[in-house]
Amino acid sequence: MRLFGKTLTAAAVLVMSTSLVMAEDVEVLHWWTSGGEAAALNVLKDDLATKSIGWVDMPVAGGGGEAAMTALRARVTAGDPPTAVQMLGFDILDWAGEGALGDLTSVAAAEGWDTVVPTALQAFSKADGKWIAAPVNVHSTNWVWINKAALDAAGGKAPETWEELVAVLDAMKANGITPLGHGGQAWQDATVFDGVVLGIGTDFYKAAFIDLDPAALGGEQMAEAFNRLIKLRSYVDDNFSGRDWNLASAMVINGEAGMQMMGDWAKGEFLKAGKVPGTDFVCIRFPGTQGAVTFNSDQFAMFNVEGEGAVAAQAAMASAIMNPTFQSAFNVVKGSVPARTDVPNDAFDDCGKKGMADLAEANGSGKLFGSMAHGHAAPAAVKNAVYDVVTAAFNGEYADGAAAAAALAEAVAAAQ
Amino acid sequence: MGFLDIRNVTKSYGPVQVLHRIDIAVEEGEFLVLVGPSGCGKSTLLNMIAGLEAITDGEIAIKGRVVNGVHPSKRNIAMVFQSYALYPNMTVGQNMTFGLEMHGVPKPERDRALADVAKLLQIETLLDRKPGQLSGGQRQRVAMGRALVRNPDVFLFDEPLSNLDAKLRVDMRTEIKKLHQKLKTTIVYVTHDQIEALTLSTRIAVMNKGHVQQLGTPKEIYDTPANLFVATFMGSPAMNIVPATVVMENGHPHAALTDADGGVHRLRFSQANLAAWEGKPILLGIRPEAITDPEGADRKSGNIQPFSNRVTVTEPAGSDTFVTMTLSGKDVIARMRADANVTPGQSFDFAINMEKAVAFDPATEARIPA
Amino acid sequence: MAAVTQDTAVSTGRITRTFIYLVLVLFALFYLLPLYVMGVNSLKPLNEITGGNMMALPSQWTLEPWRSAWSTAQIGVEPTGLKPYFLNSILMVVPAVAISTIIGALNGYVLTKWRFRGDTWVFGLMLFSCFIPFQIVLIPMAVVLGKLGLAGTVPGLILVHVVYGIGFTTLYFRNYYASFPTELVRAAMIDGAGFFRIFWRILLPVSGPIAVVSVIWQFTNIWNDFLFGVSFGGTSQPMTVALNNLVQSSTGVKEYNVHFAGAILAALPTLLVYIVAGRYFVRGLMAGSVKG
Amino acid sequence: MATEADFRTRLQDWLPKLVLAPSFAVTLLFVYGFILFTIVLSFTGSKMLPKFTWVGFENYEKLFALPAWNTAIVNIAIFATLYIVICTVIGLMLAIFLDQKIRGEGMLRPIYLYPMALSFIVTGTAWKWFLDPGIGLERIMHQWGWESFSFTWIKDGEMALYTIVIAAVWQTSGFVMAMFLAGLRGIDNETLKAAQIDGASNWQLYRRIVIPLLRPAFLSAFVILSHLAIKSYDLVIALTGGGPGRATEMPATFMYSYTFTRNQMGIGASSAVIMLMTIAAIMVPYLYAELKEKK
Repeated sequence: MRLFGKTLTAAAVLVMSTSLVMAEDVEVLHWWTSGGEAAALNVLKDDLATKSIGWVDMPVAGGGGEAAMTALRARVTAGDPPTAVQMLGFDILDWAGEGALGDLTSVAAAEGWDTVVPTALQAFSKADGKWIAAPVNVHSTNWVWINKAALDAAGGKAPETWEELVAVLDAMKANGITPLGHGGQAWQDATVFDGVVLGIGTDFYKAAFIDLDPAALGGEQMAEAFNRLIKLRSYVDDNFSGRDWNLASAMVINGEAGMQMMGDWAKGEFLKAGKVPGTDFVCIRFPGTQGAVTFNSDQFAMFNVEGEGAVAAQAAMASAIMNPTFQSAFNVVKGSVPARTDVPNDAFDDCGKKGMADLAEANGSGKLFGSMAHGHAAPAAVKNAVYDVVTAAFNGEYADGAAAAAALAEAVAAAQ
Repeated sequence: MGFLDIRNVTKSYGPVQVLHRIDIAVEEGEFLVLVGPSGCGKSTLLNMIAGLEAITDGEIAIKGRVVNGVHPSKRNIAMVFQSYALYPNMTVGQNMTFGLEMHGVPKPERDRALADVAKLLQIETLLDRKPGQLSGGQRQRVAMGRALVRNPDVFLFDEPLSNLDAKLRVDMRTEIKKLHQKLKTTIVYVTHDQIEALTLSTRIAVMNKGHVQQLGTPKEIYDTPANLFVATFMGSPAMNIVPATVVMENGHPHAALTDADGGVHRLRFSQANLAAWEGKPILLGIRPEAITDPEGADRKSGNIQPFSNRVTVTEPAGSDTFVTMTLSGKDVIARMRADANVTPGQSFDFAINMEKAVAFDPATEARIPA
Repeated sequence: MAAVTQDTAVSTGRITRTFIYLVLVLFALFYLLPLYVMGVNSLKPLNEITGGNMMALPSQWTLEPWRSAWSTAQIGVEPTGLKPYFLNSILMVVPAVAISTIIGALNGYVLTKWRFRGDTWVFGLMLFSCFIPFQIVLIPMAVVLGKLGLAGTVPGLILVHVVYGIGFTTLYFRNYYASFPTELVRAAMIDGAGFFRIFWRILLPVSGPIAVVSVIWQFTNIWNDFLFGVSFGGTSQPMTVALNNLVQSSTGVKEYNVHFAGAILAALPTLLVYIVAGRYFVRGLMAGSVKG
Repeated sequence: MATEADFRTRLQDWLPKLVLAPSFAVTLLFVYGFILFTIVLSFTGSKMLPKFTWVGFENYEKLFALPAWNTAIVNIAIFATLYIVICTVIGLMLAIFLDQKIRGEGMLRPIYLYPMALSFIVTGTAWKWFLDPGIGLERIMHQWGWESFSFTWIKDGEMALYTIVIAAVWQTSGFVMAMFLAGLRGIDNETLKAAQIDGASNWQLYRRIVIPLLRPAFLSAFVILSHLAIKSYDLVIALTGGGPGRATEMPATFMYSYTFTRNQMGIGASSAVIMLMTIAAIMVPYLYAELKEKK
């Protein structure tokens, strides 16, 4: 409880400082507009309201924040940035590079964020040793969601290796269902590909996607990864193109499809449909990636704001985001896991508990990597270059894996 | 100094000069008609008087006041447009009093002026209608009424009758003439119709290519056209122009012509100074009504010359019969009495009133003065 | 309608006429299709949509999706529905349409009745603004709005829409006024009316048809704009941005019936404008813009 | 020139220009200033926000080396051609048909026109559904008993572009119809009667007399359609999002994604410059001819 005490004192200090200067509003740009997410954000909003800090909402939904980022660019260019902006991975560092972000180091130091936030996450929350963003959650992306009934029909054993996965998929195909529920959108293709690459080897993933080593990107292992991706394409129905991910989840939920390779946000769909983890559906790590986690993390990047009151409100908001109670409440709803490792797991379900444990383990063993598909492995330009090749490969535009690997190396080089 | 003075006025659009040093003085109560083919600059000149177009050089004065640069509304003029330019959204009454309203004339006074003019033009019953509900003749009256209400120094008319059908045009022409005689206003009137010009005006300025070709009374213009252009433009059918050579016979200058069958005719000029042109070619101008059958010839004329020629076409037109023949290779029209016994293809005896003949210098196209 | 229903001198046989009617009705169905899909599915409960035929009529009619889209759906952190954003859009669209139409009318008036040297050049330059892709002006526009202190405000948004609307409105009015007799303007000048008085008393009263075209055009463009709204709307975001938030929400069950209801709600004003003023549209186009 | 121009007259001389001046100034800044800004940007190494580090033609070289840009160019060429031709043909046909003293014209006209009033943010979902084989047309046909019916264009990289053409035609052909209808109604009836007396059949009447007389409407339609085609963005995003894969990438979507989501503003700007040049190549001759004619 010592830790909590520390947080509370820091909060108390902040409350005092905010009451000294006039309390101001925080303006928040985000794309969490669906019911559950918005409800979770409301926890934060109400928390701030108790400190007399108003919440000015600026929601911009669509495409994982693409529209929001356009709006943000206009706001920053106009010299009128919002207080806090929901942001992913390298975008945060890019904005820090532009000198547009504020400094949360004093709050972070007072609350000891350095010790509780996983190091791999800190890479995106800090720039030049300064805290610039408050992480809200950690999504891990290398999950597979399997319909229990379909799995039982296909042998009942959750696959642990690539070969077992192929066997299960084949069995499902033989049983007359679509083995893989998938939506043909670039980021979904890339999410699957993250798992495939990580399954070939954690070192390989790091070399190819984190270090962007040309040899790894164009090499034989990458060719193998593309071959596996092309193999997975054969388990997808013809109507996959452009399908939203939640519709793919629905296919798994109602037994039309056997499994979906998707981040932990998919769990919400299963829960909302009244399905129970373990009995109706099974959550496993992408076969071959047990013990390793690719993640993405929603963070609130704090922009430079003018005036003492505004800065104080911003600090108070950052503090509130990092509050363990909020972290727990929000992530239970969102399906992700808290961005700090010291949050009690009581409120989480089995998959959530497993996710928290995996995160802690991967963090300890150095197998926690940013997800390429979700912009946490490489900057946007590289990410999109990877998207281009992965999507093309998934749609059968390359003769074989080797050709795709060569194209990937070339595209990444061009984007850097 | 006249009532309306146009002094050395020119107009250019960039390098193109459309009016060349126009110089006209209009007296009070005069009815000046500017006539000419389209593009001759007559409307431009009118617009410059109105102030609708800027004056490039020279000056225009109304009642002794130079009005260059003065806003149209401050020149105390009124204008009747070709399309009448009635405001489609206003009633006839509103149309007519709009100008007074703009000049801040109080309502009772406007109504009085309106009533007077409406009575004069007999359009009292139309005052509440919109222009769209009026016939062409009614619109014409309203347009004039709008000008009259203002009681301006000068009336400007821009081809006001050209949108009317033939019958109405003649009626309105008479009406305008009556109005002018009654009100004694000063009018500048633009038309391309030479009959309007001759019937209405007290003076005519015939214009072509930006120049005033001739300025004079209708009679001067008709009888002694300054040049070939004026001669052929004014009068209908147009004046016959025939190439001829001046020869001397008995000490008098004669015009030598060839008829349709190659026979040579010599017609004596009344104009003695043409002796100087002996042996030279000229253009002989004779109005159709100066070539008649012998019985129809002008008794008062002292110089009727007979000659015979073969007739090509006859055109009975009710009151007259027009006869076409060939003289010196040109078609020539003669005007006979309606009962003249003329047959196409036959030879016929004509009488030419050489007192009315004019001669032009073929090189300059100017009339050779007497 | 007299001017519009002026008949052609063409006469057609019975078979031809049947064929013509058939084609016309088929195309009408084609045009109505998306609206039908939206309408029908906005009146169904969600389970009927995910299970059933998208063309089928609801077996259980419900207005709940409409109520939800209007007043209770989650747009941001607050479950406000589209209602408050509707007002934002109105506050932005009405002044923007009015200002751009008036400026366009004045410009058209100057360019046809008060011609000066180089006026066609000025007009040509202004016209090109119709054809500029809006994505490219986003960043420089943000700089300018920031400098003016108008970023994220309704007046800022109005400014943007007026700026990129006057090209079109000027075009419309210019072509319309071009066929308006210049003699009327001259008559009014002689009558003593000044620049604004002529415009106000003589031209404006007869500008109805083209004003309708201009208003329809501007209203639909501005109402439907998303890019400027999301970038410069700040916290007073227009309806389109809210609709996008409703439809594009990243996670959670997609309530298609609510989405469709919301979409129709968002489109209602423009639909209304087309239906009410549409009959003047062809007349207005006839009165000039096509000749451009 | 004027010797005694009074103040009011001089003011009247200046007023028109004063009235026009703000619009002109605004256009200079917000259109030409911004175009200039974009051109400058395209020669810089801007990534996330504008940065004025000069890189010469590097962005253009990169741009034309990108397969996606070449796809976009090919796509816009196919799309624009089909879109303009089909819209014109349908618009003209509907206008001619509607002009035959049709009963219910008052009903049909708004139906044809209304798609122009709707943004694809509104109709996008409905279209996506309709074209989706699993939910839309294909499934309906199957449910209605036509089992062999297949319509999977939107899922097919080769054919997806044509679904965009369909939706685009849906949106604007009615508007084009209105322009042609206005043109038809503006044609002098006596001309048509004269042609009929000369013995022209209906077909000849339209081909030889009416359609040539509609030249201004054709030109207006061409200009409006071509600029809509080049600017088409909402449509693509709503229907295919540029997919399957990047099969339906268009210059407008390309430019947007490089400028705003890929943090390669320099390349985005260079693609914008190419787009502007294309638009100018179409518009400038048209404007020149039109304005010269009117002088």
